[in-house]
Amino acid sequence: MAIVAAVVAALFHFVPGLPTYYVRVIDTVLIYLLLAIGLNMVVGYAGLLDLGFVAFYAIGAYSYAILASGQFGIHLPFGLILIIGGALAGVAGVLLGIPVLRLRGDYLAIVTLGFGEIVRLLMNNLVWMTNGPQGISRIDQPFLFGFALKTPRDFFLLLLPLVLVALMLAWRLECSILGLGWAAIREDQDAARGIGINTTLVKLLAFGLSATLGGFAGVIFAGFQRFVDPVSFGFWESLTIVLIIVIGGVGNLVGVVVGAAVLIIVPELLREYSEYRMLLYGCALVVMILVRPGGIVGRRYNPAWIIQKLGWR
Amino acid sequence: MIRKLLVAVLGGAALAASPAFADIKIGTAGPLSNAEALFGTTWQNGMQLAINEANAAGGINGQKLVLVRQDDQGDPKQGTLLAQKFCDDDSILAVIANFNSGVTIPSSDVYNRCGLPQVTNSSNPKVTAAGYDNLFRPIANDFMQGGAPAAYALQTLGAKTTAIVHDKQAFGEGVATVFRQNFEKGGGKVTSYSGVTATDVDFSAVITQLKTENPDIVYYGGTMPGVGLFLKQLRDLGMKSTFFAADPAFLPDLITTAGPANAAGAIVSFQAPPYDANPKLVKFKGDYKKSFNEEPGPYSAYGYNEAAVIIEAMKRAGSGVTRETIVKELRKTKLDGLMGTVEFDDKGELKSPTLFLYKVKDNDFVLEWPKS
Amino acid sequence: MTLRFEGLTKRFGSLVAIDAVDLTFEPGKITSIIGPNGAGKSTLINMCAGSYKVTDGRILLDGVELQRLKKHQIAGHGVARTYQNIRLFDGMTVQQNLEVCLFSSYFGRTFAEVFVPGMSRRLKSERAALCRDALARFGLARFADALAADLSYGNQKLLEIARATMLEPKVLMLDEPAAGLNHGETDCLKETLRSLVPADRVVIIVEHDMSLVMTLSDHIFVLHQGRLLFEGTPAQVQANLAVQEAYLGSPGDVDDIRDAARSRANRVRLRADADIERRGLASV
Amino acid sequence: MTGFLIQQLVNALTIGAIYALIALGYTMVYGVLRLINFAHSEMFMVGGHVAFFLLAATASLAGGPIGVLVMFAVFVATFVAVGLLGVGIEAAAYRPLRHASRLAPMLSALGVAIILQNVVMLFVSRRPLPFPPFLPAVSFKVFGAVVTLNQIFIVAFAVALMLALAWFVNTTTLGVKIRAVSENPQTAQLLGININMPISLIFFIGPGLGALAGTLYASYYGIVVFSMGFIVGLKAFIAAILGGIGSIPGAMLGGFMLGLLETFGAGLLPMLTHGLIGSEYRDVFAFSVLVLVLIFRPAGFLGEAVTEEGMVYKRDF
Repeated sequence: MAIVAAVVAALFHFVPGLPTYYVRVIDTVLIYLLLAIGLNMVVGYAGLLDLGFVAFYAIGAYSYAILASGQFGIHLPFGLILIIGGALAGVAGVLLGIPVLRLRGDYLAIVTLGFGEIVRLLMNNLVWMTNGPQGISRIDQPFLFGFALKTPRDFFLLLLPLVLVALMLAWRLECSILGLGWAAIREDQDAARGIGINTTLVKLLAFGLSATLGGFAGVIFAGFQRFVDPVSFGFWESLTIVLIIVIGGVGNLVGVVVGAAVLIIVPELLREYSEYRMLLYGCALVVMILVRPGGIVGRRYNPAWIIQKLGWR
Repeated sequence: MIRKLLVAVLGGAALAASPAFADIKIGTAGPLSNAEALFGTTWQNGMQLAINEANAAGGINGQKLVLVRQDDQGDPKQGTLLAQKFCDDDSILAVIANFNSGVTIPSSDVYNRCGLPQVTNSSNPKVTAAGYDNLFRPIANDFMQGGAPAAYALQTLGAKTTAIVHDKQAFGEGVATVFRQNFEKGGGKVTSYSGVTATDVDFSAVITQLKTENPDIVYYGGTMPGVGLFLKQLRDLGMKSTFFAADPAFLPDLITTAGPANAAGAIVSFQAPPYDANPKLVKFKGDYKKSFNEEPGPYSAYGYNEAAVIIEAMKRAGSGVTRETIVKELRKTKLDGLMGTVEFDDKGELKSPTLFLYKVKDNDFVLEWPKS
Repeated sequence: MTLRFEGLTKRFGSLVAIDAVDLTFEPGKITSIIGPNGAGKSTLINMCAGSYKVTDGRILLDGVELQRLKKHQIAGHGVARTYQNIRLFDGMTVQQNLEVCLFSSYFGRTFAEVFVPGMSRRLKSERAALCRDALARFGLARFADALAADLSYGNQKLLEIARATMLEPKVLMLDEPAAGLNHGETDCLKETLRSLVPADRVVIIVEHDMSLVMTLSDHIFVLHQGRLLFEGTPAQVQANLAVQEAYLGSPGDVDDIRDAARSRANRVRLRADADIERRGLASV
Repeated sequence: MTGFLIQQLVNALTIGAIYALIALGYTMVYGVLRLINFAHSEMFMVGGHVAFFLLAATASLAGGPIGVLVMFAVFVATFVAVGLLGVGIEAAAYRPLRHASRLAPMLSALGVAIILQNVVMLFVSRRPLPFPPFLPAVSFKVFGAVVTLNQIFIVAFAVALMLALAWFVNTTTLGVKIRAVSENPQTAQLLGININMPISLIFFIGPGLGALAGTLYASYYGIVVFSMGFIVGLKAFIAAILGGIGSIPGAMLGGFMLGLLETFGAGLLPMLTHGLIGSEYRDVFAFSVLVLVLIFRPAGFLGEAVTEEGMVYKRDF
C-alpha cells in the first residue's frame, strides 16, 4: 500500500515538473488508457471483439462540444457533462449491444465496425448539430470545482486520479462475480448459461460499462482539445485502441497500461524521422506482435501479481 | 524508479529533438504520411527553398536557419502535441502550421499560450476567429477562394445555374459553401449541393444525377486526386458544363489525371500569378525544380511565401530576435512577396488577398481572370 | 420433489429422436439411462437442460414447466449437467471454474462488491470457502490455482462434475462420466458419485460402461430408437431378454469385455478431441 | 429516366466487378485462416503500381491505347509478382502467428498494410501516377446511357476471372485440397495434407486477383496512388461479408451488391427523397445495410448458416 501511495505521490509531484510537451504526451497516454480500460472490459473480459469502440469516444466528445460551446449557445458545466456524456455513451453501448447479442467473433467485430463508421459519418453529415467537417471549435474552457482546466498540467491532475480510480474499479470488477461471469462467457457461452448465468444481461453490462468509460474519455478529450471534428474519430482510432490492449496483453490491466504507454510514446519517439515515421511505426508493430504474440506483458503479471510483490495482502 | 523511467523514455525524445547549437529554428507541421502527403511535402519544400536562399545570403545576423519538418497526419491531436513540442523547444522562434484548418484551430490555442509566432496555411475563416495576436495568415481565406469564381462565373460567363459538389472535408465544404452563397447572392440558381466522400474515386452515381440537372457550371470543392477523377468522369459521362475547382487542383496532375482533352476548359483558382508573370516566380519555379526535381505542388509557392514573411520579420528584428519581437515585426510586415504584397490587418489576415483564375489550355494553366 | 417427462418429443426435421417419452425420476436415487448409440439418451439431457428446444411434451420439476424456460433459468431452478466431451472454462483456474457457479447467488451484490471498500475481499473469501470443500471432495485442492486446461483428462472430468455440484442442483445429469477413464479412475469416480446423492437430489447418468451402470444405479431406463423400451432395477434389466436383443445384441458376460473395449475406444477418441480443442481449432 | 437508371446500373456493375475481385482475396484467406487480412487492400494498391511500371518499362505510356498482347502480358506479370509478394508476407508475418491468438495475425496484417503503403509513398511516388487506358475510349449510347468499352471489358474480365477461380477450386486437385483445408484444417492435417501448400497457394491467388483488380481499377480511373488501397479494401471486405464470408460465389455476389447499394445510395436516394437525404449519406446507407444483414443473416447471402457457437472459430486471445 505504502509503495503504491509513494509511486502515486511521486507521479503527482514529478510529472507536472516536466516540460509541458511531456505532460501533454502523458495526458494523451492517460486518455487512451481510459479508453483501453473500457474496451478491455468487452474484448478482454467478455471476449467480445469490438471494432467500433471509437463511436462512444465520439459521443462523449460531441456531448461536451455541443453542450458547452457557441454551437447552440448552451454552456453546461464540465462536471455535469462528464456525467451526461458518460450516460449517453453508456446508453448507446447498450442499444448497440441489444441487436448484436446473437453475434460473436468476427461477425460481432464487423457489425461494431459498421456502427462506428455510421456514427462518424453522422457526425460528418448532421451539419446542423455537429457543424459537419468544419468541426466544433471554441469549446468552453472546462471548470471543475471552481478550478479552470487550462494547461496540460491541469488535465494531468484531473486525469491521473481518474485513471487510477478506473484501474482500481476495473480490477475489482475483474475479480468480482460479474468479472468471473464475463470470463465464463468468454470461455464457453453455452456452458456459462448452463451454470445459470444470464448471458444477455451480463453482455449488455459489459457493453454499457465499457461504453461509459469511452464516453468519459471523449468528454475529457473535447475539453482538452477544445475542438472536435469527425477526423478524430475514424476507424483508425478504434484500431489503435484495440492495438493498445493486444500489444499490451489482452484482459490484463497491467498489459493495458503498458500497451497505452508504448503505443502512444513510440510514435512520439519516432517524430524526428518525420515522413519515415509511419513506416517505422508499422515495422515496430509487426515486430512487437511477432516477438510477443500474446502481448508484451505475460498473463501471470497481472495486478494480483503486483499486489503480491508489493507484499500488500 | 518511475522518475528514472520517465526520464529515460521521454528524455530519449528530448535528445533526439535537441538541435545543433545556435541555429535559429522554424518549425512546421503538416500532413506528410497520409493521403495528403503530396500537399504537405511540396508545401514544406517551398519553405525549405526560402530558407536555403536565406542561409545562402548569410542567414539571420550570422545564425543559420533550420526548418524542423514534422508530420501531423492532418490529425488535430497530433497537431496540438507538435505545437507543444515546438513551444517547449526554445530554439524554435516561429512556426508555419498547420496545413489543415481542423488542426490549426486547436493548435493555435497552444501556440498562443506560449506566444510562438504562427503563420498558417489553413484557409478556413474560423481559423482567425479567436483573434490571437500571434497568428498570421499570408494567404487568402475561403471567402476569397469561393467568392471570386462565383463573380467570374456570373458576370464573365453569364452563367445562370450551378451544381456544387464537395468532399465533406473542412476545406472542400468550406469553399463550396462560400461559392454557393456568392452564386446565389449574385442571382444564380444552385441546382444541387451534394457531398461525396473525400476518399472516393467513383463519382459516376452523383454525376449521373447532375446530368439530369444540366447546370451551366459544376463547382467541385475538394482536393486531388478527387478533383481530377471527378472531372474525368464528368466528361466521360458526357457533361459539357464548365468545371470549377479550387487551388488544390492547380497541379499538372489535374491534367494528367483527367486527361488533356477532358481537362481542357476547366477553371482553377489559385492565389499566385502565372509562374511566368514575374521574374520572382520564374526563378522560384526553376529553383524548385532544381532542388526537388519535380514541378512545384499547389502549395509550394504559399509555403515559400509564408517562410519568406517570417524570415523578413526576423531580419527586421535584428540582433534581439525573439518570439516576441518576431510577432511584433510580423504585424508590421510589408513584403513584396512571391504572390503580391503581404500586409496583415489587425486580425492577422492578409490585407489585400489576390486570386487568379486559370483555364486549362493544351496541357497548361493559362491565366483567365483577371485579364491584365 | 420429482422430475417428470410427459410425452416428451424431439424431432430434428423428419427424424424423431425422442418419441413421446414419459419418465419419472425419484430423488435420492441414481437413475441411469442406457441404450444403443442414437437411442436419444443425450438428447433427453440436452432437452432437460434447455440446450435443445422441446418439440412437444413437458418437463416438470416440482410443477415448474422447464421446457418453457431459458437455459440459464433452468439452471436457476437447480438443473445441472456435465457434457459428453468436457466443456470447462479452460482459460480460468480450477478455483474460478467453481467460484463462477455461485454467480446467481452473488450477482445481486456486484455493485457493493466493486464499490464498497473491503467488500471485494470479504465476498471473495466467502466464495473461496464455499469452493474449498468441493475442491476437497473431488481431490482437486492442490490444483486450485492451475488452469483448467492444464489438468489431466481424468481431473477435468472430475472438475466438470464438481462444477455441476457447486450449483447445489436438485437435478444432476452426468453425460458419460466414465467415458475415457481408465479402470482406476472409474472406480474412484464410482465412490465420488455415490457421495453425490442426498435425499433431495435426482441424479441421472447416461453411460456406456455397463459395469459402472449396473453397480451404481438404483433404477435404469432403457431407451431404444427414441422410445422407452424397458425400466427397472439393474437386476431386472440384465434379466430382460428384450433389452439384450435391442441393446447388448447377445446375452450375458460378453458385455463387460465389449464395454471395456468400447470405453477404451472412447478414451482414445475423447482424448484426441480434447487435445484438439485445447490446442484451439485454428492452430493451423 | 430509363437512361438514368441504366446509366446507374452500368456504373454499379463496373465498380461492383472491381469490389468483387478484391473481395475474393479476403474471402479465400478468411475461409482458411479466419483472418481479416488488412494487408490485402495494399496488395490491390501495389498491383496498380506494379502494372504502372511494367507499362512504363514496355514504354507503352507513350499514350494512346495499348495492344492486347502487352495488356495480357502485364496482367500475368502483375498477378505473379504480387502473388509472390503475398506468399512472402504470409510466410513472414502470418505463419509464425498461426498458433497465437486470432487477433495477433490480424494486427500484424495491419502493420504490414502500414508498411506497404508508406514504402510506396516514400520510395515510389507521392503523386497520383497517370495510368493509361487499356482500350480506346470508345463509348456506346444505350437508351441514353453512356457505356464505355472499358466498362464492358472490366465487367467481362472480372467475371471471367471469377469463373476461372470457381472452376479451379471446385474441380482441380489443388482446389479440392484448398477446400479441404478451409472446411476443417485439423482433419485435413490429420489426413496428412500438408496445409502449408494450400495456404501459400491461397496467399498467391488472393493477392494476385487483388492486384489485377488494382490494375483494372487504375486503368478505369486513370490513376494509381499510394493511398488508394485502404477504403476500397474496406469496401471490398464488406462486400465479402455481405455475400457470405468464406464463400467464393458469395464474394462475387457481394461485390456487385455493394456496387448497386452505393450507386443507389449516391444516385437514387437524393432523387427519391428530393435531396432530403443527400449523396453524402451513401456510406451510412451502405453500412446500415451491412449491419442489418449481419444481424439478421450473419452468414451473409451465400455463406452457410452459422450457429452462435460457430461464430467463435477460436479463442480471440
